[in-house]
Amino acid sequence: MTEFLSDEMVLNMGPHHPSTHGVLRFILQTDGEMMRRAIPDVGFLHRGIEKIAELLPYQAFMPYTDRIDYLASICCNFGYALTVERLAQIEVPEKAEYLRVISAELTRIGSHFVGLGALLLDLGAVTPFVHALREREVYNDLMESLCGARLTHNYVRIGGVSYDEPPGFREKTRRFIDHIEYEFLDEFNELASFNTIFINRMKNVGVITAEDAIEHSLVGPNLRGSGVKHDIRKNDPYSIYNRFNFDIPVGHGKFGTMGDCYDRYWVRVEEVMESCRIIRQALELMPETGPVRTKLPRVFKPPKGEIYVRTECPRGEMGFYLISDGGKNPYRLKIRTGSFSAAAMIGEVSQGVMVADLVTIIGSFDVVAPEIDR
Amino acid sequence: MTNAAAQYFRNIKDAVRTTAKGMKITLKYWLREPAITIEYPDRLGEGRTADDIVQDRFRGFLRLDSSICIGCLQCMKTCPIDCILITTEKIGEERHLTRFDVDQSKCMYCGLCVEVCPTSAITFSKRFEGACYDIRELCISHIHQPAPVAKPKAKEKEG
Amino acid sequence: MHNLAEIIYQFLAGRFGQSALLEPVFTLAAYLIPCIVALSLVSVISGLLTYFERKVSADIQNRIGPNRVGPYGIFQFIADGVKLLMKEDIIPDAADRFLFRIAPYIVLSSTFLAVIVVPFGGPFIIADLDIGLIFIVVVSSLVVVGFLMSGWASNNKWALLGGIRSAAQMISYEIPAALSLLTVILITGTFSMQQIVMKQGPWPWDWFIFHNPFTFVAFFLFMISGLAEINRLPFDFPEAESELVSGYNTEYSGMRFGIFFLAEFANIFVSASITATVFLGGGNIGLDPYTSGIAPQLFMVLVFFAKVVPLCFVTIWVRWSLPRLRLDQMMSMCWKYFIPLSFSCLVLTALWLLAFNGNGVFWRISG
Amino acid sequence: MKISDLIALLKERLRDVIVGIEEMPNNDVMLEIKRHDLLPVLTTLKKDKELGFISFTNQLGVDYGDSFAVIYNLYSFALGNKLTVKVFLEKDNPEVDSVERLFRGANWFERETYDLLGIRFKGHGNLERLLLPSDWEGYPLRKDYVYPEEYHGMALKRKTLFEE
Repeated sequence: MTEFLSDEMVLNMGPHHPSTHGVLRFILQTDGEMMRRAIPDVGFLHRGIEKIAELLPYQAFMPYTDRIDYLASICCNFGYALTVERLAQIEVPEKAEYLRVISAELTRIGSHFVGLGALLLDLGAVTPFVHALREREVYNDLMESLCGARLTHNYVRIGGVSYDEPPGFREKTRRFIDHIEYEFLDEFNELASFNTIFINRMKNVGVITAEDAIEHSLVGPNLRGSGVKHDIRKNDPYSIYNRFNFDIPVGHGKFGTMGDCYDRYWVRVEEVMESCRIIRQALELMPETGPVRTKLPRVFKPPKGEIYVRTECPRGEMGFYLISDGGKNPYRLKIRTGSFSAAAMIGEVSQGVMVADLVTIIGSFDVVAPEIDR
Repeated sequence: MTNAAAQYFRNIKDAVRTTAKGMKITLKYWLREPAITIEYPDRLGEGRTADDIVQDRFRGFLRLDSSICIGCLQCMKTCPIDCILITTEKIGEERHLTRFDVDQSKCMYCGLCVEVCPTSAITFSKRFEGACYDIRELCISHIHQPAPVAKPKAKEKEG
Repeated sequence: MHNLAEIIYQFLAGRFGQSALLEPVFTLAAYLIPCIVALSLVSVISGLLTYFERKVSADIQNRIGPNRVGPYGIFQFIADGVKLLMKEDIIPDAADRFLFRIAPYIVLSSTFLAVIVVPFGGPFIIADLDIGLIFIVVVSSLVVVGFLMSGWASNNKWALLGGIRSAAQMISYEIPAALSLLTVILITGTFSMQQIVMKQGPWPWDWFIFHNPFTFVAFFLFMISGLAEINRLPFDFPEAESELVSGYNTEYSGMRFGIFFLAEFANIFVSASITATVFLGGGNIGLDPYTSGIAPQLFMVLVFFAKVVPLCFVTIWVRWSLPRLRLDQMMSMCWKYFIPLSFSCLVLTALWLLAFNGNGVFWRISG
Repeated sequence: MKISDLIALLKERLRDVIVGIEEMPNNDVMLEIKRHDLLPVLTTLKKDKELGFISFTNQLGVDYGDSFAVIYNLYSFALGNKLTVKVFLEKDNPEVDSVERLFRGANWFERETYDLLGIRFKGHGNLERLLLPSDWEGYPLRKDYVYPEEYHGMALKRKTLFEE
């Protein structure tokens, strides 16, 4: 009887809802516009990538890492290649390292553009989204000229990268990041980030304290948005990131409380600028010529052992726990992704907010459904 | 009290100012910026085809040069999703390729087969328009009648 | 009172002669003809507005927009209409079929009722009611009934939320909209739309927007609350596609959805024409709308549309520039900012009229 | 902190419970403990002022054939060190204490491990399948898992086009 008397309404948000960023489902318990709870229901995009890894040789798994986070496929390639290389102690040529860093940082820019744009789209601002995607199109062309694919790049190989830079790549990349840093972001901020309506929608919504963020295993921009200065590229440098000079942007309550949606958003905007800085330095330092790939035996068998390698992906730290039994397939590969803990966190922070705020919170975490489900 | 009143009017001012700024930008785009859309597929411009709008390294449909294929089956073995099927038969003295099918509906264009090919017999074309009415049309046979395999040169065999 | 119906009636009576038998036929024709003409005109205008909106948004976003049907894609809206007509009309099983069916017509008819008192310039007004402005305010709030109906009848929680949101929003924004219109009524002393047009002049300093500083503010207040009244971004809560899927029209398909769509764009036109009439002098070119010849009368129509089209553009432009507010922010914006401001505009205009003997800022120029 | 120092520190703090401790590649330490020690050890690791492994970065289950294992990856902001904690479980009764109360972020990780490997976590508030449908049979990441042919009448494998 109480069931009927309560004011609660159960709303089914997703899996095909416009603002759930892929196939993500939330079961909302609402009281009119106010929400009591949002229970995330994930798994619609579960493809069993970890099982596939056990069935495939080490090199053949590389294309599948593209599909972990399709918006930032190079970062996933990079993490996996790094894991295998560290386990098998493979040296990577100097030039390949630079190409990896440049492409990974370009991917970070491209991925953040989708994240920022999609958040704005969820808040009803269509034009900034299209403008962000317009710039992502330039990035897509750059990556296409580098490796031949626009979305699932599959560029990084164990022991190097698949292609050397095409002619004119440096010039085009430099022009792209100059445009992003000096022109596009200013305009984007004026159009969207500093708009009063946008700020009011974002500030003091979905506040996560630093302790909570650590407690819930948040990573990447979501963790930094809460004011924790932690970036794998700085704190546990991999590849050649220690050669570059860059800052870790953290949230500091730019307009509201520290750790609100606006901080998470703003951290991403600043990360785009930092990525531009890294790319600019890498383009300066990158050797003109040189090998880009170490030859591996056709049947590649890393030594027996276990290793956990973390890399900084656009959605936070991506960890690969690899167990090798000395065979030609991985024995077990666990992929820890940023969106996974972020999706769990959405349910926690969305208690007692409005339905419209849930959309903001989902967008501000920048979750990508395949990365949650893998 | 005065603080609150000042805040009240500052809110109005801020809202008007930032809205005006944003609208100025959109107005600028409306009046000035040209469209960047490529009118695929029928208005690509003079003499341009779909192949011209993709970059040189574009990973499109797989293409086989059967005259230099040595039938080593490396591409078939390395393919993560088994979308290549090759059979060879010994007809007379020589090995012949009797079948070289690529299931383009399954292919994920990862490029592992192209990288592994010792003679660059299998390469990417720039073709990407694969829409068809029957999925079986996407299973492309590259060999229609048995063709003798090329002799591997000694040097390439090592690599 | 002069209006189109009377002119037609007199024309018919003159042509066919007076008789008791024909009189009801004439009356019917006199009222039906302008209605049909105006309504089809408004339908075409709102169709063109959809084209306009798509083209403007495309330009803002570096796209091309509709470009395949007709020159520059101008007939895209006709193709869309035909497509919607041919679509299957799906009514959900659990829906309240009767309410579900009539809801779009209620929305559309309340929009078109408002067109009756819109002066298109010159004598072209279907009925110049004495209570014209009040009539518009009253009729436009009927839309809420349609939205609530469609939200409820769909038997879909998202649609219901959209319907409730629209009720909350439109009833709230009715107040600032009506109050800012009242500032002009203080000056004119009449509700008749034609009278309001005639009391202004052809030049900008004759318009009520520049009558005094408070009508200037009231103009913007009306513009913005008009946006809320017609559910346009940043106030498109009843639809809010990223929150409520598609709000009240989630379950609608085919031409029923098309009718909602048509009503939305007709609303833009109506809102713009009210603004143009009340604040920007409508089709006034300094001549009497009834006695001058047909050429000046048509020029009046041209002037009227020259004012309406930019206002429609502003509505569209705002939509493609701004994000959406949140429901509670929209409410607090209404009750904390719009209603106090419009009230003070009303009172201050009254004081202004008292202090300056009913004259505006530019009374010396405008005479 | 250097790896050797960390090993010494851990040996001092957790003298009685360590089954094995060794260096792992990539600057990591592998700490092996017994099943019933898991919760106290992780509590010490987290609460100890000097260690401060407050960040729960990863958790996974492994099927080693003759036994299961649960592996926890922790990170200490204070030390800047990673730590891998490993617990072996028996094949026939894979059950271990839940650390969900200790690290709130472990909630979904444990659900996922339960989902894919069938390792049960004692004391977990909501131990249900996370990724797979709730009526899915078997635990896919186990080595003896047999891939089903169909699910509710839907074929799970597409016939290859080569068979034509």
